[in-house]
Amino acid sequence: MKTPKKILNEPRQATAEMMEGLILANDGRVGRVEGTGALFRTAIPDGKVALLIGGGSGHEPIFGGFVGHNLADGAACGEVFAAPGPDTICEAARAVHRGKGIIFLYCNYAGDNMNFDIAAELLGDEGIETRTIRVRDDVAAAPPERMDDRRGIAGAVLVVKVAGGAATELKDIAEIERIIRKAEANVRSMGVAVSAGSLPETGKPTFELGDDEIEVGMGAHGEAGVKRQKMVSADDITNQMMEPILGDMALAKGDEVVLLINNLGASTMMELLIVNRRVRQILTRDGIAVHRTFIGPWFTSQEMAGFSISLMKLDAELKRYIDLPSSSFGFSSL
Amino acid sequence: MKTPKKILNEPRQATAEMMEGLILANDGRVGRVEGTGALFRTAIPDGKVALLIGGGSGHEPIFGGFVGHNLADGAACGEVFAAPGPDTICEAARAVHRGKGIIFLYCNYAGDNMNFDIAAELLGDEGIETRTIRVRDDVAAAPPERMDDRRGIAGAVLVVKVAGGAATELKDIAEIERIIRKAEANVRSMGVAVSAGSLPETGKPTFELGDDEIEVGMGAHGEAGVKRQKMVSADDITNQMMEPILGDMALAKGDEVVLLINNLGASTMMELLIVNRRVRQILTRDGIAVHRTFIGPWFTSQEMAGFSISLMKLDAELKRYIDLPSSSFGFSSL
Amino acid sequence: MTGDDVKAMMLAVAQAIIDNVDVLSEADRATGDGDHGVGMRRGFEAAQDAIMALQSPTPEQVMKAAGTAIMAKGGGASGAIFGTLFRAGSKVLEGKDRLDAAGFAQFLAVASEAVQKRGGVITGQKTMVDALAPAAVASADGSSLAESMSRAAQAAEAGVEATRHMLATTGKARSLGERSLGHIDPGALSVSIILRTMRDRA
Amino acid sequence: MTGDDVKAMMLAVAQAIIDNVDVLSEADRATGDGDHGVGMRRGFEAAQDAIMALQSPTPEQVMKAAGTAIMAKGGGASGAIFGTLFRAGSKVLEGKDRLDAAGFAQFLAVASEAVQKRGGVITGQKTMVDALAPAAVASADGSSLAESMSRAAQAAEAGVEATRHMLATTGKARSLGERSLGHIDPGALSVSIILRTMRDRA
Ligand SMILES: Nc1ncnc2c1ncn2[C@@H]1O[C@H](COP(=O)(O)OP(=O)(O)O)[C@@H](O)[C@H]1O
Ligand SMILES: Nc1ncnc2c1ncn2[C@@H]1O[C@H](COP(=O)(O)OP(=O)(O)O)[C@@H](O)[C@H]1O
Ligand SMILES: [Mg+2]
Ligand SMILES: [Mg+2]
Ligand SMILES: [Mg+2]
Ligand SMILES: [Mg+2]
Repeated sequence: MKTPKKILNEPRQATAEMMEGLILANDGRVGRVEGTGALFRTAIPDGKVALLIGGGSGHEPIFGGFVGHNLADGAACGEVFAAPGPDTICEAARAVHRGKGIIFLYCNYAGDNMNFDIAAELLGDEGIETRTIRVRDDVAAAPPERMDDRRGIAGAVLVVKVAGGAATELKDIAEIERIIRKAEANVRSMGVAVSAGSLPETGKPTFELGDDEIEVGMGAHGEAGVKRQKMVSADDITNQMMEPILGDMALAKGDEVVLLINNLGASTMMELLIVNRRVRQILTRDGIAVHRTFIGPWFTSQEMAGFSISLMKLDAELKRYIDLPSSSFGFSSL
Repeated sequence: MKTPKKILNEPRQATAEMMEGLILANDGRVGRVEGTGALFRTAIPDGKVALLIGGGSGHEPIFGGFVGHNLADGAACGEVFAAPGPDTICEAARAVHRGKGIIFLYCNYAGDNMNFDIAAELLGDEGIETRTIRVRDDVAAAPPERMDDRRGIAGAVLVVKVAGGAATELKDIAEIERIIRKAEANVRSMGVAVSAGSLPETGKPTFELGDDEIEVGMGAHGEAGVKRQKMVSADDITNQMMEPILGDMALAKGDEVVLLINNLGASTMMELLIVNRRVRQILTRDGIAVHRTFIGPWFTSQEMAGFSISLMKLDAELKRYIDLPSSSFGFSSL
Repeated sequence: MTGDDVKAMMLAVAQAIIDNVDVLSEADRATGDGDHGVGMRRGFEAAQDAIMALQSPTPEQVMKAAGTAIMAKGGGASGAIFGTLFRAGSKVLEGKDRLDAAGFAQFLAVASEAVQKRGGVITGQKTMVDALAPAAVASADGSSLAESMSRAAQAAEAGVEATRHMLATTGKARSLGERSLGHIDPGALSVSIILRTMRDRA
Repeated sequence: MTGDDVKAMMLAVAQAIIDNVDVLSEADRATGDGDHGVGMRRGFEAAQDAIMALQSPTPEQVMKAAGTAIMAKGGGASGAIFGTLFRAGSKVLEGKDRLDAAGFAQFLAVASEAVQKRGGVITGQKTMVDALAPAAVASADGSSLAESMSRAAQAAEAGVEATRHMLATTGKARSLGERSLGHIDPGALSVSIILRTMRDRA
């Protein structure tokens, strides 16, 4: 096992220093509750339904980098690969609340679920209304009958994009919730790992993979996938990922999707574009149109090499929010 | 030497397949001259002075991913780490020309210089006017007396940003050229490599670095830097990079800069944010204000781990073009 | 056990967790994301600080301070779970100035129930519950605090071993399926370390 | 040498470059970006195709087709440089139906001058010019084409060795400074392979 080389100061301070750097990188647009991982947009209008996202750190730029215009109002960020504690979530919630309730949007992991639930209980005691939506897009994690066992991975980027637009344009929390739930219900993803990422604090890769092996279905923290196998071609890998994704979606000829290919960290854009070529061949074969394509490192797993493919089935309403201009430190689109 | 694992089909087809994937990812906004690396924006207005960028592939998303609104009108892309040939450049030039001349903006490398010069001669014979601006931002490559020996690295992203805005808003090629030259003259960069990237076609890393070594000043193709040394802390590395950058710029208290930290490929955003923290401490010490910060993988060197820091000194004119909304597959800002 | 004894015991418990940071992370590397040790260390370092700050505390105050600190600083699944364990358990000690065998058994029983509720799990799912629940049951049979703790520690240790043969059906290990077999659950190991340290101080 | 002989010779030259793809890339890995072999292969594969398509060509046509193909498909510094070499050199062969000793020497002299102009370099900067320029000079002394080619090949080989002791002051090797010492220039090695193959076919 080769120790990964990382550009850090004191490893135990990595998350705290990263937060400092992130706030500075926002050049005034994002603040944080001093000493915590609770981030908030500095320009949230009064009377806005707030959108709070969050989760463990180590996946940068998500979650903190998605606080911005037509995106999240705040983020509760934990330590690397560890959900934020209820205190952090409550601080973030209080910082973004504008009297109209808060939507919690996060990925479906035991740690996040428990901590956000505890926070929701505490906030409820303070009279702050919260609604909870959990992203469960990873088709590799469980069969459709066990939706609640599915992890949230990079499809969350698309859900946050839709949610950010809806929570900006609409006033009614129930209506906003309905749209976000639709976005969540319409997105499917699957990942593959080519090499492992490592934790700054332990200096160790989160899993071991042979020099010629890949793991199809790997999760965003190195959770086991559906199959460990020998390295194959880009087209083969893509075929293997698209089949379960499409098999899990009710797509018909003529349907439109938004496509996101997420770099887990160390893969090259070149590789992902080659994957995109194959994805499009498959979608064209099935008569499915791509309305828009996003390719980049948004939901990373430290320096893991690999990627995930996400598709969200669109209708006119979702398309509208996907197309809204949005802007944050980590994700902008016009 | 461990063979890098890459997600490819036939390695010799990597660039061609990548181009296909890139065009598809643009969802209609960018086309290419069939079978070449000559890319063009599909919506270039008549009478516009055209901005053509280009260089070797392997640095994705630059250059092809920077064709877009308020950015480049076209890109001439070569094979991995190889300047495009004159044919490709001429094809791209013809595709973007709208009768008002073309500005060639590319990085200062022998290969690029020769191939773009040959193309300029051939286009001149056809009556197409070209102007050439070469980015020479890498302070590690040569002392200021030998500006023309300096390589172009990630500072090019900022120059392209300014150039794209100027070439969209202004009509006079000389005026556009003046602004781009100012942007180029005002930008300084320096890189550091933590581990090597590799060429898809050879499957080999472009250099070897010990398990505990880094190379300060490393170029974007693995060209030697100023110093090979033992791994040190993020703050130390940043200090070592900021000193030559600042030493090369005439910055005074109260000056404003735009800051870009470029991921060479496999570094984590977490590391770069920790670097950003230190960069800002240093700039604050010197009384220099950061107008805007960009951090991300825009000018990569395949899966090289490491990063570069770029600063561009701003005046009101440059600030205006840095702040213009821009949008392309690989770089968007609002 | 007086409140000060409980304080001393819990400081030792926290130290034991901190000392085992690598063992716990390594166990999590096999089935999860490799951070269980560092997460527990964060929580229990905060617990140490919180407990140290207490002057002549009651047993309830010690346990509650520990749980609150762990929940706030631990993060992840373990922060919520182990925070819940100590916070929920502390409630049964309310108004008591000593921790005795019955109190300890009740503490574990309530803690185990609260954790299962919070986590939405029962025994057999390869979690820390598989160490905690049998420990709670076993501790009820003790005729002294020392015996209760000893039985609890022994049951927890057996519980850790039992997780080796369980298929994970929750948490990050879930997706391993068959591949989770042969590995112990890191959270269960933490429970065992906690109870073993309590026993040694009883 | 007839046009067809030149055609056969240049096909062999191209093959020799293609066969040395790894040697050339490896040399570039030491001082540059490791792609010299693959770039030269791209250029010379295109040259093969272009030359093959020529029916009873003149020597000029062969050289020009090679240079044009290399410039179009090679890319990088070497595409422009080696493209220029053959394209510029071909001009002196205009109107000649045979390649002879004088023509070959002129070819190299003009090619060398054009390359230096295009690259903005002179000898001593650790480039392919350090093989090409001495080869051009040496070839002038040949009394037969075979002897010209043999002298050129020998001088180029010596030139390659000489680059080992030069500091790079242009191209990607420039920034190596002192560290470029001890390594040969990959482009010079290409020149030597080209001339050696010509000699073997003379
Ligand atoms: N739903 C749950 N209920 C009870 N315990 C759980 C649950 N999910 C996980 N755990 C416990 O938490 C441990 C993992 O803790 P840790 O590694 O800190 O959390 P994370 O999964 O967030 O990285 C597991 O070994 C298991 O014992
Ligand atoms: N300015 C120049 N003039 C002449 N030859 C040059 C020049 N720059 C580079 N070369 C030659 O090109 C070779 C490198 O070719 P190659 O690796 O294909 O190009 P690149 O530097 O674009 O990767 C060098 O070894 C050198 O001989
Ligand atoms: Mg974790
Ligand atoms: Mg090259
Ligand atoms: Mg864990
Ligand atoms: Mg090269």
